[in-house]
Amino acid sequence: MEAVIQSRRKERVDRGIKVRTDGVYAVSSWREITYLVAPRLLLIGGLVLLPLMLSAVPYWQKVLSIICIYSLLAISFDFLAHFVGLVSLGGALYIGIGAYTAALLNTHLGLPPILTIPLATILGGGICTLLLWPCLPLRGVYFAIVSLMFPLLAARVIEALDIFGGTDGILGVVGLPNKWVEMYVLLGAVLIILFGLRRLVNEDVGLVFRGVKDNDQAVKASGINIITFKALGVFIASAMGCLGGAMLSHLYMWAGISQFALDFSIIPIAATVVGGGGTLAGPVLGCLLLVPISELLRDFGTLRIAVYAVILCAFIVFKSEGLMVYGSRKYQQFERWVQI
Amino acid sequence: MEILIYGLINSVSLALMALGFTLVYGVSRLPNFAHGSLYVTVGFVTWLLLNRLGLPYPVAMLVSLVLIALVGAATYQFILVRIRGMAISEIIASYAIGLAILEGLRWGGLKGTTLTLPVFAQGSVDILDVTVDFHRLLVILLGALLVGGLWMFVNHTKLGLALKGMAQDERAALTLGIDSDRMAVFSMALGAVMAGLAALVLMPLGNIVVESGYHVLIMAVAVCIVGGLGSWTGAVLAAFIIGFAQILTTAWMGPHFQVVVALLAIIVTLISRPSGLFGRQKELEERV
Amino acid sequence: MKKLLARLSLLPVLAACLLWLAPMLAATSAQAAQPIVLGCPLSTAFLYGWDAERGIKLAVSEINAAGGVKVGNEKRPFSVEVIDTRDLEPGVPVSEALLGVEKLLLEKKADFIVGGPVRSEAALAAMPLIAKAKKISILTSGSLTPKYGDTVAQNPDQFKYLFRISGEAKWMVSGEIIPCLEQIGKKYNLDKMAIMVQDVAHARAGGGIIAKVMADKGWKVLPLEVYPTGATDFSLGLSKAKSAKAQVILIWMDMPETSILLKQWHDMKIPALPFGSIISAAEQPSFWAATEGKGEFCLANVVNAGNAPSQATPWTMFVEAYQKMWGVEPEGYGASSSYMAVYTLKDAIERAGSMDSDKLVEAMKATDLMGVYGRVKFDPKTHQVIPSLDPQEGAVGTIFQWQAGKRVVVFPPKIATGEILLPPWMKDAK
Amino acid sequence: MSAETMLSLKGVTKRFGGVQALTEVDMEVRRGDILGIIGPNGCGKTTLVNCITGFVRPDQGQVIFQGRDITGWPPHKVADAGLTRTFQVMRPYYSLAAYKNLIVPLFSPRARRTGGWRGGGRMGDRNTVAVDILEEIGFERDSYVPYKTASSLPTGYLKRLELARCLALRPDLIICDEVFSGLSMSEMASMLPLMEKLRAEGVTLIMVEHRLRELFSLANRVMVLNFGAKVCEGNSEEVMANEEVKRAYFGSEEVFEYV
Repeated sequence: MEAVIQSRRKERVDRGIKVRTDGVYAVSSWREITYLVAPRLLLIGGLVLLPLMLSAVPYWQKVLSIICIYSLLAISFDFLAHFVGLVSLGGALYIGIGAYTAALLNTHLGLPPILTIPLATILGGGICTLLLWPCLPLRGVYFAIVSLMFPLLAARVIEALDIFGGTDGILGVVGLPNKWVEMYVLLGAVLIILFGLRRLVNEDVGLVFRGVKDNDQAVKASGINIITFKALGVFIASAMGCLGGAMLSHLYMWAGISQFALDFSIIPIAATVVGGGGTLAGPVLGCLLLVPISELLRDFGTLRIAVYAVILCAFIVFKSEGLMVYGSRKYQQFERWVQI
Repeated sequence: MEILIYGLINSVSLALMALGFTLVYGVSRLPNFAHGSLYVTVGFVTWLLLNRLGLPYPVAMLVSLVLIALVGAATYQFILVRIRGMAISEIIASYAIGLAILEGLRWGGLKGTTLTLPVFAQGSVDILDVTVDFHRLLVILLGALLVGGLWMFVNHTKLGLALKGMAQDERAALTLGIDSDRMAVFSMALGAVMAGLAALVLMPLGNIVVESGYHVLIMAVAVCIVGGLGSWTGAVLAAFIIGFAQILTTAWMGPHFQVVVALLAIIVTLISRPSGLFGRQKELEERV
Repeated sequence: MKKLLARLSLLPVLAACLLWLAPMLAATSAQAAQPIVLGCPLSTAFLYGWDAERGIKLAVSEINAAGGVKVGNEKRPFSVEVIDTRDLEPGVPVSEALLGVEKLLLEKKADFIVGGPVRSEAALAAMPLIAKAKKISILTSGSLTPKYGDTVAQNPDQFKYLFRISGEAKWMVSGEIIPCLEQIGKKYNLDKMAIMVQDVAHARAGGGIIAKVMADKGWKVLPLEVYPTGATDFSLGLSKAKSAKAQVILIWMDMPETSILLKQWHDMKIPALPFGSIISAAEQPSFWAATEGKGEFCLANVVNAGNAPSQATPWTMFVEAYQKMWGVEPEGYGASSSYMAVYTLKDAIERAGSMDSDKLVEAMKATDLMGVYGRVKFDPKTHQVIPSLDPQEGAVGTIFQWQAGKRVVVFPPKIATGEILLPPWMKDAK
Repeated sequence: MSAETMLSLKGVTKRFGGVQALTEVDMEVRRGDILGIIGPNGCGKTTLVNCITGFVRPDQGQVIFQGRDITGWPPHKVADAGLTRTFQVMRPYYSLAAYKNLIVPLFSPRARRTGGWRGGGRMGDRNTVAVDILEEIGFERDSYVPYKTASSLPTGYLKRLELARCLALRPDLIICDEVFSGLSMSEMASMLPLMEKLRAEGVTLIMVEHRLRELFSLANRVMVLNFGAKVCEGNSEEVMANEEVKRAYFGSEEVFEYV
């Protein structure tokens, strides 16, 4: 008996609690407060407690620091791509310049890490903005490809001119006192930047950024020079990347041209795509997933990158909107079949 | 004198590398970052067929080209078609596929420097006191043949015109009944075959190494940008410009600036004329 | 609602516990008599990586078969933990390699680090890490930079645990390459040389030193040709050398594209003898097949003997044992040095009678072991193996020439098994 | 050039490749004027607006605004000088709420200097100033309209939003590029008094329009463009009577006498 095909479709409806707590918050019951606060608390609590949970296995604490550095880069990529409209594939440029500035400040001027890291962040951000300044008027794919080329060029130039220790890099960078400092400085930076950016995006400045992304002609017509705002956006993003770079050079007491490597450009973008673009917290989740996976696969030897690439491809193709977006949708809505 | 000859060889090889990439981007606006890995795969598969199965050289070449066409079509059909339109995801997905293929080859036995393809013709000949081996002359010949063949195919066959129509304006082509997805699959397959042909012609000069995959990708991207994304004539011309520029820097400034030249070419072109020499994107966007 | 909230909030927690669980799995393998763990951070996808790995595994299998290492009174076997550091791959950050080293130290609880990160940049970067963990490390493959020994000499107490058993550039140039060049010069009265190096610090430095020294010895030396990593066209440099009538082409490149260079050299019939001071592509037995015989007459320097079949010392059954176990002759120069490193460790542990690092450092300093490529003794200041031309005195390097498909050792004279030949088209040109 | 001339164009020409968009256009606008610019489709009206506001650089000729030569200035400097424009194809920020759309212009250096339409932009919270401006051009304050996202607003409100964006900069001159097109009769009815109010406030207006009846009721001077050249200028009656204008608009029957 041929099944009768009832016409029905899946319908997505907002949860009751979401409607009550949406827009103008009418927060009246503890349940609603927990509903709103739970995901954020979970993220902060999870991140803060993670180092303690991992104290049993010190190696994974070092992996945690690398995760934080990658998430700094991922947030900066996501901020630039989703809120300022500039797709920059040049994460490695920020890491490289940040690492070199910190290492040079430390070895030549003998400044302690407490000074070199903030200095390298600001200085590195400035240098990256100056380097990318001529490419700001570019749009879309063109800016992406130029920014992909910059780190490769920087590495080749340092190698060809044999400056900053050439291919051997700079040795003798002072390390950080102990591993707890390393981790909590990085974790703190990630959290502060994450919620700072969330705030910034809704401030007036953030609206201008979103305006530049939505429709830069309209912003031009309202008397604002979009190049300066794009530069400001690039400065904020590259400063975050340089912070990551500076921390990396102090973590490993070394800075060299391989910090301009392609991996620093590709993995943050992959984390953003996996985690969910535009949500700022998504890329952090993406890094939390991708970097440990690549560490776990380390025992596979040469097959490691192949499997890693396949996982990445699967995420992009099947969950192209990203985990965070999928998660929040599931968190806020439920689906049911409806008879037509 | 040798600058002219080696410049020509270098330019033709760059054009060969870039043609496949331009074809795919021109037709379906899809930056195929897996181009380099297709190039290496063809070399490796041909080597396997030749040495393990003992097939004669031309048969091995043909089989590997057919195989790579299938691989190219399959990557589009099953993977890239689902994320058409999202620029970043396309780049990352195609790069991830390329990475998976390359590292898979490395795991599958393509290690070290032991593999190479036999040269088409042995020996060398002196032209005006510059010794050039036959195979390099063949490279120029085959390169010209390929570019000419592609031009003929695109301008004088029904399928080619459909591809060209898709390149100019996808929506208009759709209204005329050209199925864009089928065309894109075909263009990916053709692009893969182009990469394969480039591999078969250029590989015998050196050996089959995984790193050449990344090198080919960077060169292809460089040539396509300078020539204007999506325009074939632009890509060929840009290949010559970068080819000769590289040889000139090797002759005068010293070889280690060679790669720097290619990267600088990209950045300078993009800043001065973002659409490249023949590209059309920029003019359209500027008009308010 | 409650159920959903719980189930859903699992998502971010999943990532956290994934992290937490993983190490548990890795560290549960319990063993019988506590083995001594040798951590080997190597770039296993490259020649210098897998040949060192094979050398180490060969040595460990031999020692364990012979009952293991006598620590005090207890016999303990060796166990090998290899990590792929991918540090020879372009585009891979060195932090990847350092992460690998730390995985060995922290998770796999390695007692010794053998082989060391292969690229000189990564080896230097790993020094502070290994020193902080107070573990003895013997560098055996890949990096030749003299900076390694100098850094150990500069701050002996911090880096006292770091040793290197393979040769370093300074001696290789002054002690082996220059004398060999002079020998060729005298034999066939050649005095004009072109130099082609890879755009890497140790290659440029080595090339520069050789150019200066040979110029002082009356040779006419053409300016240095520096090629970027991955260059695939050398025709211009070769034709320049030909027009300048150079008789020897010194090649210092450790990238696979060197076989292209030799193919072009053969096709263009350049009347000059290719002398590979560092030419990793030509060290392998499979080089002959890769260049279809066009690589004949190319000289290649293998930092320590024993890699090419030679009668350097009575301990030559290494070549046969390697061939029996891996089915191919020893390839890169990392094979014999890694093999020796394991034996040196065994000897030091037995002499020190304990696993304590500081005692072991003293024992290592006093090592005097007759090895595969001559006598293994460490320089007390730089912890570098003491090189020499005579196998009885110290570690001997080897320069061999490809003749008719075979690698024939031609230098140093004490262990030479053949004469240096010139390519046929060079005789008439002279 | 009397002091109260707000804007004057001298011999402005622009060519896009083969297409001759504008040839030798001269124009003069006095303070407090409403100048209408009319012409058939594709006669270069929008190109003229683009040349004035710096979105496109004229090949020859000069654009002088309040005595300063602003030819070739970038659009944001032109807007900063007080010459604002609305877009023929509306360009709101679709993802932002209506009143948030005004935060961007209120953030510009000019708005900070002049304090926005009614002042208070400097010190006051920009959101209230934005809602005030919206209320003034017809968004009901207490309804939820100003708080809806721009993507969900009907065309009439979007057109007003464009106008509000210009007002936020306290402009001296506004160029309205086809503000009336696409509006229903009721929306038209509420827009006309708005324009009157602006003129009363001392803002000069240039209206590029197709709906001639409403334009003639507003504008005191009208200029006609055809194939990039200025056909004639004068008040609405003279323009209506002009033969050239009729031919340009309604076409003409060429009567051929057969000889």
